[in-house]
Amino acid sequence: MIVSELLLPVFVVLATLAVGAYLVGVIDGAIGAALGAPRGQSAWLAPLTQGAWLLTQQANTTEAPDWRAWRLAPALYLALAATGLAVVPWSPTLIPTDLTTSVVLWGSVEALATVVIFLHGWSANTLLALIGAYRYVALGLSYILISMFVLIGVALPAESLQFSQVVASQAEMWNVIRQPLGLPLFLIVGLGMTFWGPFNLADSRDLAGGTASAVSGPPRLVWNLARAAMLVAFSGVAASAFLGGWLGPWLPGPLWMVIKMLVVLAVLLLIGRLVPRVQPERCVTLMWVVLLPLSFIDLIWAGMEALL
Amino acid sequence: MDYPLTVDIAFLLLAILAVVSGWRVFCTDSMVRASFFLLVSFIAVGVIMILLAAEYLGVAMFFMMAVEMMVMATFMVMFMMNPAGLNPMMMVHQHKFSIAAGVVIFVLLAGVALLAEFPTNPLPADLDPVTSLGNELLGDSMLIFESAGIVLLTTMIGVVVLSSHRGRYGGAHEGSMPPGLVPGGDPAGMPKEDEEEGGGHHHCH
Amino acid sequence: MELLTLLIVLLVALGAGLGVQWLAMCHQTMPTYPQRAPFLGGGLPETHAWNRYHVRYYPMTLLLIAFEMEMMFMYPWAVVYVEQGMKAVMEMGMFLAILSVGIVYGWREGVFKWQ
Amino acid sequence: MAVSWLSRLAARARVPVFPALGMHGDTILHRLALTPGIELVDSPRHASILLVAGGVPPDLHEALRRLHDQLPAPFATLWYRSAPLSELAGDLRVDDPEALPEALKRLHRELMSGRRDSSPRLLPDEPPNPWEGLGDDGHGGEGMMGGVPYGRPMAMNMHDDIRDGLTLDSLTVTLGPFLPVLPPGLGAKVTLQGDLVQSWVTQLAPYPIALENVFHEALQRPVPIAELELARARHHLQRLAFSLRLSGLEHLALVALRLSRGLNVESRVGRLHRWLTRCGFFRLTAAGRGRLEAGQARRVGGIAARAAGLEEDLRSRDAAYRRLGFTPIVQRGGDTNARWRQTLAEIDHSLQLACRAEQEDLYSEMTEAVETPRGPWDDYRPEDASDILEDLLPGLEWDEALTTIASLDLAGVSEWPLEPLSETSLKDDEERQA
Repeated sequence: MIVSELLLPVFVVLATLAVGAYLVGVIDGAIGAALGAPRGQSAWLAPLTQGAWLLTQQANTTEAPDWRAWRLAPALYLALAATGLAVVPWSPTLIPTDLTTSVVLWGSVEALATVVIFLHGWSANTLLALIGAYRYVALGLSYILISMFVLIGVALPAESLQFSQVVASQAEMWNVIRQPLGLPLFLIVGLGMTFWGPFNLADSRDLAGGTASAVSGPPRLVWNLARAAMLVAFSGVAASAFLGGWLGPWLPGPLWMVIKMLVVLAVLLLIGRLVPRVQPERCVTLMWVVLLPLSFIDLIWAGMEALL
Repeated sequence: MDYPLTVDIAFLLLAILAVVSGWRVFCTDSMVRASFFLLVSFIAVGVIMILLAAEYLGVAMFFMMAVEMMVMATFMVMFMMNPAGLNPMMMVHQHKFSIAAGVVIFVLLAGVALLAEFPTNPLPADLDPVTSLGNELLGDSMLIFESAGIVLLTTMIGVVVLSSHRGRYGGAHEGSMPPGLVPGGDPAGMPKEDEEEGGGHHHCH
Repeated sequence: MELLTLLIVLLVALGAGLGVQWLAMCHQTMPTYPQRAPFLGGGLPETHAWNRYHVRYYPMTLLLIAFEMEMMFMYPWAVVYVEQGMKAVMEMGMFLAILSVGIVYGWREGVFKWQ
Repeated sequence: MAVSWLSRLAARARVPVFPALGMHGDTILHRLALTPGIELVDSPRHASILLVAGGVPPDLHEALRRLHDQLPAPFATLWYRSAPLSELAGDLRVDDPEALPEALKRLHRELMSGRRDSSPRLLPDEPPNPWEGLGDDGHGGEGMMGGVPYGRPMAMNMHDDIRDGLTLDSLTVTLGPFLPVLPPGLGAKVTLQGDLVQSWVTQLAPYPIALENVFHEALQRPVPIAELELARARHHLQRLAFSLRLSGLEHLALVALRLSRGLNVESRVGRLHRWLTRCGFFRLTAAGRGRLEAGQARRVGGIAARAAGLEEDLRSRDAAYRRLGFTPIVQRGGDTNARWRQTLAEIDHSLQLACRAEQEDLYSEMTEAVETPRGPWDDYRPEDASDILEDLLPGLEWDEALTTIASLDLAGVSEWPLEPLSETSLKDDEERQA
């Protein structure tokens, strides 16, 4: 009883987080190599060697950082990723945290991520990290509304705020077909909350690494790990909300989830490499003026569809 | 009422966390830390709400407060001197008055908690708080709900009017002049006399 | 039980994140002052970076708070939407229309541009 | 045991290299970017090797020492065609571009296995201002904003804001000369309010750029137009690659670099241009900012001038070019966007000219002046124009400011031609590594 209800879910979540974060590194490396990055060692080994190097490197500090916040921020970001992944259902029976409001809980993970990323840049007390932190706030406060609209859209046909119900409601047709605007918009949210690719405003190259520009060694390792873990958590949520979660023929439910998560991850990482970084001011305008109205349309579409 | 002992323990720990982080808000020097201590306090209260079976309100509390405290932090940093508290400072004023007020309010609230007779009104087992909240919004409270919409619209417009420096056609210091109907022409939609007196000025920049 | 699972997952992740940082750093000496100076490509700052930071998008944040407040009503609404049918459509349509006016007005006044 | 296992794994990692560029050091970066097993990083905190490429003028040695000390241990310094600082005289120096990647990897392996000690710190371990035990609370601060808490004063309100009139604190910093997102050698004193550049004073002009020898020869005697045009296209492609990397399009930057390395008259940039348009580079990243006035554009010359609508190109005075039907391409607008469109159009144009010139075996005929990729070289070499940044950048957000700088070719032209790298083809390089 305690094994099936407590230990198994905890193990599933943590193992997915660890393996998933590693796979993010592998897939990203493979995509990079396919797009023409110089081929060095195998993509399977690269994340491990990079991690090992970071573990042996000295952890840098700045002149007067906010110590506690600086060290807490990467760990908190990792904890948020774990929380996010915990609400993802793996099968009708294996659901780590089946709260009746798990959709809203995921929303609050998104909101708290903004706080944590801001804190990471703020507490270093250096110029480039500070700019990165404030840029991220602009982005984080812009994507949150889009995410709310899109997720409310998937809650409509499910008549529930529970991810397990959302998945169950897709038995006839997946939301990705039923609400065609939903998944693209949600993927943009995902790139935003992990500040990946086009929305890498926080840790961008023009800021010499932004919020991570002053960290090195183990804190940087945890930060990179947490970012990858957040991508994994996000792909889990996206797979449950739009791709029918555990539903699928022949294979067992959890396996379907793994396949769908990998697909979402690959798409996210591909977009991350193909699209240039958006200028912060353009990004905010884009979010509010183009994507927010689109998410309105998505909600109206979902509403019409649910009533018919 | 039967619930496991762990709930009691959790409640106590969370209550202590809420109070302690609430207290830390006033003795930290950094505006950012103060904002996020307040956030921690609210999160602790949110978890207590979840324990009280108000699941939606609890989770909504995390959500709302995360955004709100983030915005508050950016504004506090903008407008307070020494925002990171590099030099220690005292953020509390009117000590005697505030201590007295705090004690009085605590006594009053504690009195209510201890002395009031709470009705024993057990919830039906199949009650779904979120659904009943939704039905309430579409039932008796609809008028309140819609007026809240109007109030929020007023808030938004107020916010834009008060804080936006930039007008429809550029910064306020440039007079936010509309562009001409032909390139380089006089501002469109202006009364005649304005055009004469402002025209030359407009061409300067 | 669900909350307990969540709590354990959260604590383990947090602990692992802190532990990795702490383990590696507990026997490390403090970096020198020149190493700790902010990286500016060989340049130097005159002051601490913490300042009254001029956030350029502040009207947007205020607009967001107003909007988000209202969005929280939408979650319970979504749950009863199918049950209530057209009534829910009308109510929320009206509510959203009112608030869209706010966004359109803000956009017209250039709120989403850097101030 | 566990530690040795960890360091053996770490030794196999891609070597994170932070480049500090001296004179003409950027050419080696184009090569390193395409070398497997080497990673060029943006911040010295992310590096295990500091690569000083090219001679660093003595007045920048102090900045180089500061940069050197900012790498976290364990790290090493490698000097490529550059004399080590006197304190580091024993450091490894490599002059052969062929041997550089292997030297970098060996250095990293030695560091990880502990066979080489971390480079010593050069500057004394002292805070910028003494603070310990001083001030009201022993941390150097006085009162609300005064003193030097933890060694530095606090940012104070010095400047009125240029946009919305809210006067909050401004930050003044000196940037460069080794900031990898700026042109090599450029140093500036910058005041920021929020992320907005409030004022920009160029303190160190970027290093003069070395052009390929063919441009120098063109002033002495007629040279094949095909060669001239290919060299021009190469220069622009390398600039484009820098900007693409800055905007997060690593793979397209590599495409541009590969194109520039194997450039011949058959090469075309149409595909690169299409990719750039499709991925939204022109709309999302290089959106119209940093607009040059006609006077500024004329001063910068070259692409910047033609992107601003000035039809100035010395090539149209050359009879041989006229025979090829050359007319300068111009854009309107003169902003970042127009400059990149102009660059791509000119690369394409150069390649077409080169193709036709090779068929007809045409030589340039005018030797008193030549249009270099940097601008017209008639009586004078194109001069450094980095002081126009002082008028151009204030009011721009950080990202906009940097994309603007990247789109401008501001450095003067060096009197020495580019030293040709011994050109083994790129294919060999990559095959050998694999």
